[in-house]
Amino acid sequence: MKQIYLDYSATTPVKKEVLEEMLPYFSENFGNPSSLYEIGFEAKDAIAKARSRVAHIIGASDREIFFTSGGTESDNWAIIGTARAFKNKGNHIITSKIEHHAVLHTCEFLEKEGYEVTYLNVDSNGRISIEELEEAITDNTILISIMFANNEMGAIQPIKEISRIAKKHNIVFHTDAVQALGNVPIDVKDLGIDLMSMSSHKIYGPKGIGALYIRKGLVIPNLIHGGGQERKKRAGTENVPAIVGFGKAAELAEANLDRHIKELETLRNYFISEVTKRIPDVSLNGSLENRLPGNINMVFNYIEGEALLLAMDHKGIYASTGSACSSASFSPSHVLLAMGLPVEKVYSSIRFTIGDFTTKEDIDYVLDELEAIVKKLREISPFNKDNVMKTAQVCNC
Amino acid sequence: MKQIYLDYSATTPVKKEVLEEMLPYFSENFGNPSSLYEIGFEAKDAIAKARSRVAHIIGASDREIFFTSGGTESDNWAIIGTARAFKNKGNHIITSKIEHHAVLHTCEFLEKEGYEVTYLNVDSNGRISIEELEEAITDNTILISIMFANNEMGAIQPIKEISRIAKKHNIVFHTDAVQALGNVPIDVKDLGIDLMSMSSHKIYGPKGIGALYIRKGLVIPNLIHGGGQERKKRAGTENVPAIVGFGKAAELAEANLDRHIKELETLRNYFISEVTKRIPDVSLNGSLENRLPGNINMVFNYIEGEALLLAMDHKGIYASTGSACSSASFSPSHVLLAMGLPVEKVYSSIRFTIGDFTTKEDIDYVLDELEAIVKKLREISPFNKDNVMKTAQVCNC
Amino acid sequence: MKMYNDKVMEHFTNPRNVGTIENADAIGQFGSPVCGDIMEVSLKIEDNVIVDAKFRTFGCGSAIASSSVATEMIKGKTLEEALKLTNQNFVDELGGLPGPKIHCSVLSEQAIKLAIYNYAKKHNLELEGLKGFNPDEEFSHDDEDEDE
Amino acid sequence: MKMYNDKVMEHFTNPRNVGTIENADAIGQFGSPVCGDIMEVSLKIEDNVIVDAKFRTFGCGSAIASSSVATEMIKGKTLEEALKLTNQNFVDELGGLPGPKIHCSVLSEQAIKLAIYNYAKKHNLELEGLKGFNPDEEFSHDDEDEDE
Ligand SMILES: Cc1ncc(COP(=O)(O)O)c(C=O)c1O
Ligand SMILES: Cc1ncc(COP(=O)(O)O)c(C=O)c1O
Repeated sequence: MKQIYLDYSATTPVKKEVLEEMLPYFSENFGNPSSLYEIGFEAKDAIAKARSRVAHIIGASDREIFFTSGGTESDNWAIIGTARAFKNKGNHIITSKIEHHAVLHTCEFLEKEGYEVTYLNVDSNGRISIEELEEAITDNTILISIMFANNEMGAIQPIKEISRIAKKHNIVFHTDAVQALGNVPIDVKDLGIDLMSMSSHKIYGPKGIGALYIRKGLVIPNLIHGGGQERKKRAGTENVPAIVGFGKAAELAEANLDRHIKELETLRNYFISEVTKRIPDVSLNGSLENRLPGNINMVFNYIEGEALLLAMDHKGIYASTGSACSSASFSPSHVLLAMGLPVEKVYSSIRFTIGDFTTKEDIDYVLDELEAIVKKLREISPFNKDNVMKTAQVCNC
Repeated sequence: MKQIYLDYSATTPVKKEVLEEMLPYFSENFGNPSSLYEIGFEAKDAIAKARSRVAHIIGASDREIFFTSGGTESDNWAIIGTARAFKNKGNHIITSKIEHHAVLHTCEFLEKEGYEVTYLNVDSNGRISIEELEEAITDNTILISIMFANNEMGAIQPIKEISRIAKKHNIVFHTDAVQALGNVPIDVKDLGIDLMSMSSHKIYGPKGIGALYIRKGLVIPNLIHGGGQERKKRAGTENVPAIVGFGKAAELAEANLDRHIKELETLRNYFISEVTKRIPDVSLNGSLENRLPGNINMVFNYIEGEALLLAMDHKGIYASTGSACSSASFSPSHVLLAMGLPVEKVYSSIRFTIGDFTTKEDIDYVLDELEAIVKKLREISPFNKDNVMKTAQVCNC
Repeated sequence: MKMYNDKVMEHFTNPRNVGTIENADAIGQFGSPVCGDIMEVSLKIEDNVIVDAKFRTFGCGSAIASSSVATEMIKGKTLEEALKLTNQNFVDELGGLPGPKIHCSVLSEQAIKLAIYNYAKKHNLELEGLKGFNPDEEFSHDDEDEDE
Repeated sequence: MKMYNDKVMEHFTNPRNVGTIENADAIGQFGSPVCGDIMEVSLKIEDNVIVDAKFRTFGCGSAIASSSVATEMIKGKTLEEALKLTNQNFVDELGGLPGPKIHCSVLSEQAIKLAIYNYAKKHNLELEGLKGFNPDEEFSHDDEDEDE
């Protein structure tokens, strides 16, 4: 059976070139980079090279890049670190309703510790309002954390305007760029970003490695205490092969960025327009503007997203209902709800995310199967154009 | 030039069988284990199998094993988690002076938050006193964290007696078993351990992955917040290849344990007795009893450890002055100082740790080189049997 | 391991009894507060025996598969017999459902009970199996596997 | 990248001027409070010129290599010339040392200064290069690379 992966926003395969660069560091150049002399120095050099590559793709300097175990840890470190560093200045954090759980649950953890958190609304395109942001600022505000691009429906936020507001009010600005990296041009200096989270496995690098960009001059306390690795900011024996892989993935992402964006956007737009043409009663969540190049998130009215997913899976097509980490939990997407989508449409939404290995043929195959599956599931459904499911019928608990 | 690695306690090479099991999970079965259906389920199965293997080697049940990014994170989580969970019961923690920095610096972090920490002494063999432990307990004591085996000089602590005291006083007992795993038989149930830190790269598995054993029934808050991975206890996309590798490494370690211990002890004892025979004015730090099978930590009087290391490195022999993470910092070992070793002897100590790929021929080569190097460096030194360096000459700052 | 066994997949991809019975004798529609799934069941009843059953379901794979086996199982049963069937019977018939998906089968049990309840009300029937069944009561879900 | 360049390694593995001069005219011993290293230097001095120099060092690779080049460099120099040499000259002569290791070369500078200081004291010499040099003062180490 054909296997078509359309869940690139959940995770990506490690590219051949990336794995090749990693391999020598498992069993041959396995030395601990913190040990003195020869054997450790090879690993140390490899880390330095990877750090430069990651720094380069975002316009940072090497000393501003700190490797972590992934996007989640970076988000935790940035937010908890800033909260602790500025606790004498204030206890108010501004974020949005559509952040990844790595940000939302960290904010909730801080709320239990007495911090106050404002969760900004988003419009029907998933974008925050700069006015609402500025109004939310109080004398106590110490951190604005707004994601660069959303994992579920791909909305890209007005980062430069957000950072302008943050700077104006002298507030630290963190952005979760896990989805944006490699999909949007990023220059942290031009954009005025103070802290930025990144993750390797979303850009064809290995899992279990990420980074936090910390602007030179900004000091936040450590999240993980111990040995003196990462210039004493992140303890733990360095994960050399993974760091090397992340570095290579960043290099490739930088070199391919323009083409990657253009090709994915073309495929994405084709997919969306064909679905709209061939299947009645569908709609795109969010707009085509300011959207990740590979993101497709659509409502297939009258049928349930999970059933649609399962039927696709049965045909070897892998999509998702939203973020991978919540897809096992069956709760309706907090992102789509925040965009004002009625709950029955949220239940009928699914996400396809395309990537560097997606071909036009794949898309055509998926379109055919999708058309057939939607038709079949709609026959099973009690709802249709004349008998629309009412929000009240769904208890959102 | 020959290359002989004698720094297995710093990190180990990934074994061939381990890397082989990992490889398919980078680019083929790369699916996110949290995604629904087929593609994620393969990864999910692989994780479940790895979890069983890690659980099995320590006699735990699968649901008591939580994967982390390494030994350091496990230590942080266990200690900070317990401190937070029991903050209403008390604020006193007992640990020892010879813990790894992942424990010591985490305790220091908690001290800044208002917790009180007792750092137990050790005797000249690096072992704590059970009497001193019991005397240190107050009504406020909520955690005892004592490492299973020391990374610098290999002392194995009386874990069962410690846990007996902890249980008697109803105090949580955490042990950092990063060095013990795969080198000492461990049965968490028999030993009465509540929390135990492990790390894969010390047992021929990949770097960047570890685990925390949390006894069923004990609940500690999360350290890293976000998605629902690891039964909602440790967020972040699962590092599937690394988890698989850790699982395989644990399986191998369990299968080979008896032979591993026997062979390493034989080589270790041969090394120590030959050095003692062939080089005057040397001594072993600690005793041969209750010692990790691969650990050799010796004083080479009158010469400085780092110079000895460098000269060995020049001959392709890789050893270390102690823990990898502090070897770049030139401060005298806190472990050897705590054992009461005079500071000039601390400066003259180096650590050789042997492992599964060390041969008798390696050892013989090292012995010859070591004899020559020590002789040469002693010729350069102003000190000798008749002119011993005085502790007062060394300012330990 | 797969999420669903072959039998579940078979009922999901080829569900039996899809549709609505024209001039049905009883209709029940139940929406699960747990996951937003909705099932509508329509029955043809003769001499207190269910002679035909059809369903339409808005829901996930397990909800659809459960609807399919449930309608199969109640056909030919008396109303009392049908009322004795619990969601566990449907799960067993399917050869099992993954833990967090078991609740989806409750949808079918409830929708069928509701249809029979409506029928009984209309025909003034006293049915043993409806004792204590109050469709206006809040459905409470026993989520044992919350932390999975 | 290696920690040390070839020249450093060469001086470390084949240090020049190891030993003590019998009946030396001047001796200096200095212990670095930073890393516990100790260097002892002995000089043969004729007409205020250093005609021979030997050292013994308890210390790491850079301390030994610095001792070696330092003793090489002062041979043939007048006392005033020798006093003008700083640890940076030794580091330069070695072709550089890694940042956190630069302080090891201070050991040689100080031990040499101390030997000359002892000599000047004994012979009542007033040396320009010893102005402000007070061996009993605490040595303060400028640790710029602390966070590396
Ligand atoms: C926007 C966003 N933030 C954070 C994360 C977490 O990253 P990681 O899985 O590397 O911990 C993800 C993906 O899982 C994400 O999409
Ligand atoms: C005793 C001990 N604890 C903790 C650690 C930290 O483990 P990791 O490097 O996996 O973070 C180490 C090794 O570095 C260790 O030897």
